[in-house]
Amino acid sequence: MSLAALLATTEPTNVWQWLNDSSERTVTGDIPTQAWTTLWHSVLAFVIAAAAAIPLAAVLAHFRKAEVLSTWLVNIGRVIPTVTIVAVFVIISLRNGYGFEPWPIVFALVLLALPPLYSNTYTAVRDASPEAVGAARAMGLTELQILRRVELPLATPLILAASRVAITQVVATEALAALFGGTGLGQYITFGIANRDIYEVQAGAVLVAGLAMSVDLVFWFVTRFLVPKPLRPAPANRRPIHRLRPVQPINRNTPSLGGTP
Amino acid sequence: MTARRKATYAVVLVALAAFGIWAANRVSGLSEDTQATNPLFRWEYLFTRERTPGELWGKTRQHLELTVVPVLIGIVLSSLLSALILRFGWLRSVVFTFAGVLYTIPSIALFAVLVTYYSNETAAITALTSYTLLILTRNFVAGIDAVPRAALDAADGLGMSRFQRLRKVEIPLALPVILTGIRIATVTVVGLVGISAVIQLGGLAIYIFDGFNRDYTTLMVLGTVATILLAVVLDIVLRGIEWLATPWARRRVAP
Amino acid sequence: MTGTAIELRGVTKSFAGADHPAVAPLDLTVNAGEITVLIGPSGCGKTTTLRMINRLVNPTDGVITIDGTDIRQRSLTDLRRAIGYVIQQIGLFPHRTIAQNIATVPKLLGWDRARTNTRVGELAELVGIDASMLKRYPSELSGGQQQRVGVARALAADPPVLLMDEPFGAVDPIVRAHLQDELLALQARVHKTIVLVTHDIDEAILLGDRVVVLNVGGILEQVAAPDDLLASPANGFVASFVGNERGIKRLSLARVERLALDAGPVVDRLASGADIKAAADAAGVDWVGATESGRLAGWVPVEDLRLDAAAPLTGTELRPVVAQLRPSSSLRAALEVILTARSSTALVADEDGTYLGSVTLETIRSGLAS
Amino acid sequence: MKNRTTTRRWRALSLLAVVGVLALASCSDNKSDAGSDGSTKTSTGSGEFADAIRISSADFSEQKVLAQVYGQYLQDQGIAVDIQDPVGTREQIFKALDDDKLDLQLDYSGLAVGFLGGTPTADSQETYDALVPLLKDKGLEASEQSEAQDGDALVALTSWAEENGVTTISDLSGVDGTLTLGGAAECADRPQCLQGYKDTYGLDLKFKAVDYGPPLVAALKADEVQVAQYQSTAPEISTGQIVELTDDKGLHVAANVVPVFRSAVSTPELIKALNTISAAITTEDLAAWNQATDVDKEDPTDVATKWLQDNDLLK
Repeated sequence: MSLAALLATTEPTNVWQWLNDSSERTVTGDIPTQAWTTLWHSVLAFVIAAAAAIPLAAVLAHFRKAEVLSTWLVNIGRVIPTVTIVAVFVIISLRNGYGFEPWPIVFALVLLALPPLYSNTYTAVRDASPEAVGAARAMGLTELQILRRVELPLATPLILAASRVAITQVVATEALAALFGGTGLGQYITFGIANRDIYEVQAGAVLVAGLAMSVDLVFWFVTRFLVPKPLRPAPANRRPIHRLRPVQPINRNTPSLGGTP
Repeated sequence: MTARRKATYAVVLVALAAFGIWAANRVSGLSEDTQATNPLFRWEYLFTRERTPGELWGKTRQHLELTVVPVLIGIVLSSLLSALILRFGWLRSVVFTFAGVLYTIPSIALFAVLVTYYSNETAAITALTSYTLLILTRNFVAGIDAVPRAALDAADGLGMSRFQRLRKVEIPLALPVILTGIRIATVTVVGLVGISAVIQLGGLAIYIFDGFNRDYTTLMVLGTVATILLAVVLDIVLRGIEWLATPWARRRVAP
Repeated sequence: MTGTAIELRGVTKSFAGADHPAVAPLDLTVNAGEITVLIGPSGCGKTTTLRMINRLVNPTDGVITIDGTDIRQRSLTDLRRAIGYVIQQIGLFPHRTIAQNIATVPKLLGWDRARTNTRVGELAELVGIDASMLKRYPSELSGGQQQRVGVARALAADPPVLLMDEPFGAVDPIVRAHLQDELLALQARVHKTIVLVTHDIDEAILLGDRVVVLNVGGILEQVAAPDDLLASPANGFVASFVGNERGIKRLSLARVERLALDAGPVVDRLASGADIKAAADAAGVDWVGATESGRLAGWVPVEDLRLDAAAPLTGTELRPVVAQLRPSSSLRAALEVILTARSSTALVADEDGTYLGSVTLETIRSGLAS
Repeated sequence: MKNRTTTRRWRALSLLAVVGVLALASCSDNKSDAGSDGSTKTSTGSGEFADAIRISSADFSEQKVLAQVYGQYLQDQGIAVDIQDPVGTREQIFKALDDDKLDLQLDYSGLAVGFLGGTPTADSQETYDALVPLLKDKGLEASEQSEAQDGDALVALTSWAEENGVTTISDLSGVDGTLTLGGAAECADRPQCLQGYKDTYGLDLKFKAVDYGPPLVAALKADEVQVAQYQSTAPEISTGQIVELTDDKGLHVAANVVPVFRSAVSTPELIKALNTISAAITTEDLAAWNQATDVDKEDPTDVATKWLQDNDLLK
């Protein structure tokens, strides 16, 4: 047996070998392609969710409308398992001839990102400094101007923080698409499971987690340099301290954690 | 005002209903023979099929078990972790960074990797427990952190020992945040249990995967509704426990 | 008299990383049954000093004794349970009812339920908390009520020593004045050894039997009774700290009883015209007060009297005395009366109305000078 | 202090509630029936459970029916069985047999031979003869195979096949554009699937993983895939929605239903019972079962019972 043949038949013995051996991916597709698929699904879903949730929540919060809705939205978001949504959407999509991708997974991810984005924006705008809002109103700003020039800028740090957690979550969850005929990085995981290739599964996990963390980092970077300093989310060590660094509890106002990774 | 509000609700309800009917029609498929043999939901599956109640209960129990056991283990581990964090400050960022990374690992992968080392149940419980750690530890620590400085000072000044202070002041005062953490962890795990179907567990989500596999929407609807109901019921039960356990937090007559 | 003396001998506290000690070697004696007030600017270590007494802060050096016993010889919890502790933020436990809050130390000490309940009832009455409030939670009470509960909780196990760290700092001025009066009234009944920290000189002067003025770094500047402090500040720091109105402050502190009273233009109702004239002239006023069997009955202008009658005041209608003071009246009140009275003289009578003498600006001036 | 007692009582109650939920959860034993579509586990009473023969199947309808048919019959013959939830893929099934978590499964001869590293052919007997020694190496045995076959089939939509004039697999090379093959994820690594079409037919197919069963047909209809690796007994073939492309170069191998079990549980009674069923099943039966489960949405359990009754196999 030639050396080349021997090499070709050598199965990887750890996840790094798997990642280095592109012949492992002749069927599942190369990593950049799959990463790109996962990425654009996630970003598209996030953009749709943000475009729908943030303006709506901001306007409703300004006028103090639908307060109960915003509380319930988070609860509902937490209760509905994303895996279910993907499955149901794929069936709907197939029956209507739209195929496995991308709409089912994108819409499922939109549903995942909507509640935390909506409720965090709502809370942030509602709790924006009442003194500043009062002063703005006294100076004769219209309601829309108050929203745009006072409340939204004040709410920006919290909205950005929520967005960052949401998009990270969305990327990590996109892997579910592969369970129902989708592509993307999750494919390595499902193929690995089907063929009992533990390294392929591990590689899939590493890649998805890596992409999620990269997106998290990029988002942090963008906020770091595009957002004026006072509006950035306060770094942990500059928050009011009590004993060391206080930890934010996870509650109904917590960004994301609304769905299932 | 109330009339306007009623009108708003009515419009919203009508819109939702219209959307529901439209969606149901789309889901039911376009061809008539599919409509006949495979409607969105076959009520007889739920009401006349003899095996359904037993199966449903069996799956619910599995789902409940896969939810409650990880949360319980998570509570124990998180208590220890929180104690360590509160004792050794430097652990704080280490633990939370690690837990945050853990949270980005897709659950399908975690299940699949763990099942090569452990049995299905152990793998599922391990994976699900790890997802509860971030939520639980974060809330445990945050709860204790948020105890008013003055209450601690008073407790010390009145001569409570360190342990008495923890037991009589810190934990009771952190209880609302701690219980909220447990509730959120529980509800989150209910959703995650479904993904353990990739290792032949999955509780109620088996219905969803099975239904997908057989193009049988009845099973999918049943699985979805049952999962959501389970989550809602657990949520309500835990809210009830929160309410009962913190009588002081709900009585707030303005002085 | 219950109470216990506290001694601080060479007590020092240095915090890690700080250039200067928070409390320089400090010698201080806190008398039993008195209210000793620690006062000074921010960073003077007054709170640190207070917290060293119940070992919430451990001294770097030096010895603190309570009733002659070194506090380090007692277990931390025993020591603290024997010392009442009241803080500015009150620190009530929000998850326990008012009754449970008050019962904290008795429970820690293992009292039985009956004894605890009785004690809670007593304390509620003592600090003026209505029994119906005992079942409520702290968040349902006003700030003033909460602080009363804080005091009750500190007194629960009847500790001989009470430490109070700016106890009235968080309540509004009206409530504060109330609580200060109540504390004085309470102290008159319980006679605890109280160490109280404040940054409010008026509060210090009002409440303190003795005032301890500390400078930044825990340097002891002066220990004195409030009046002495105002009368003769030890140095420029104390003088500036007590402020340039210290004469005025003394006025509110000192009482009429400490003045050497003049006889005043007051005569018995049966006095002769000559006596009346003499009394009015001696006091330099155009009126005269009258007493009946020693009690002040009223006054009348001299010109209204027929001085040639045998007893001009009998049968004359007397006017009620407005410019009247009691021995317990502050000099400030005396001054007010003098300034608004018809002439520069106020009359002093005790609770029974027995005439004691008169006060003029000169009386006050010489009284403060002494 | 009535209030304090009340608080204490509430606290005790809430504690009780927590304990109750926990107890409920921990009491639920793992062995409870959890099959979603009638794959109810059948144990023969307590005590004997450990000795029961554990039967499982791959995760699609025909396999579930097969497990039920054999299982119910064995039970009727007085042999203790425990019909478990589907295990997943063949890879997972053999792992479970290896790990002593499973005793009996119903496989397809050629596919099993291929999986175990042998060379299956289109001839049933040859393939069966190849299977037996391969199984022996793993401590497994096979009883007699059935004449019923459910081999792999490469299928396409009937309309698509007509449009493109495709009737055989070789015809696919004449179709313009890149074709995508749909199949279960494990198809990618199997010699009779993606690799086979490449090596034997020289087809350069893209591959898309789709759940086995009706989703494959849905994928064909959605034109996500143009051809799919499906089963020759698929109900959609009988209804004419899809058409099986002729395997003109003989890639697909004999795929007779064959019971595979661990030698440790082998007894003459067991083999006799298995043989009885194997002899009774026909290829038409398999297609009928698939029609019943996947199209008419009947429970595999019911389909199995009905078939056994119709064939007078139950006492």
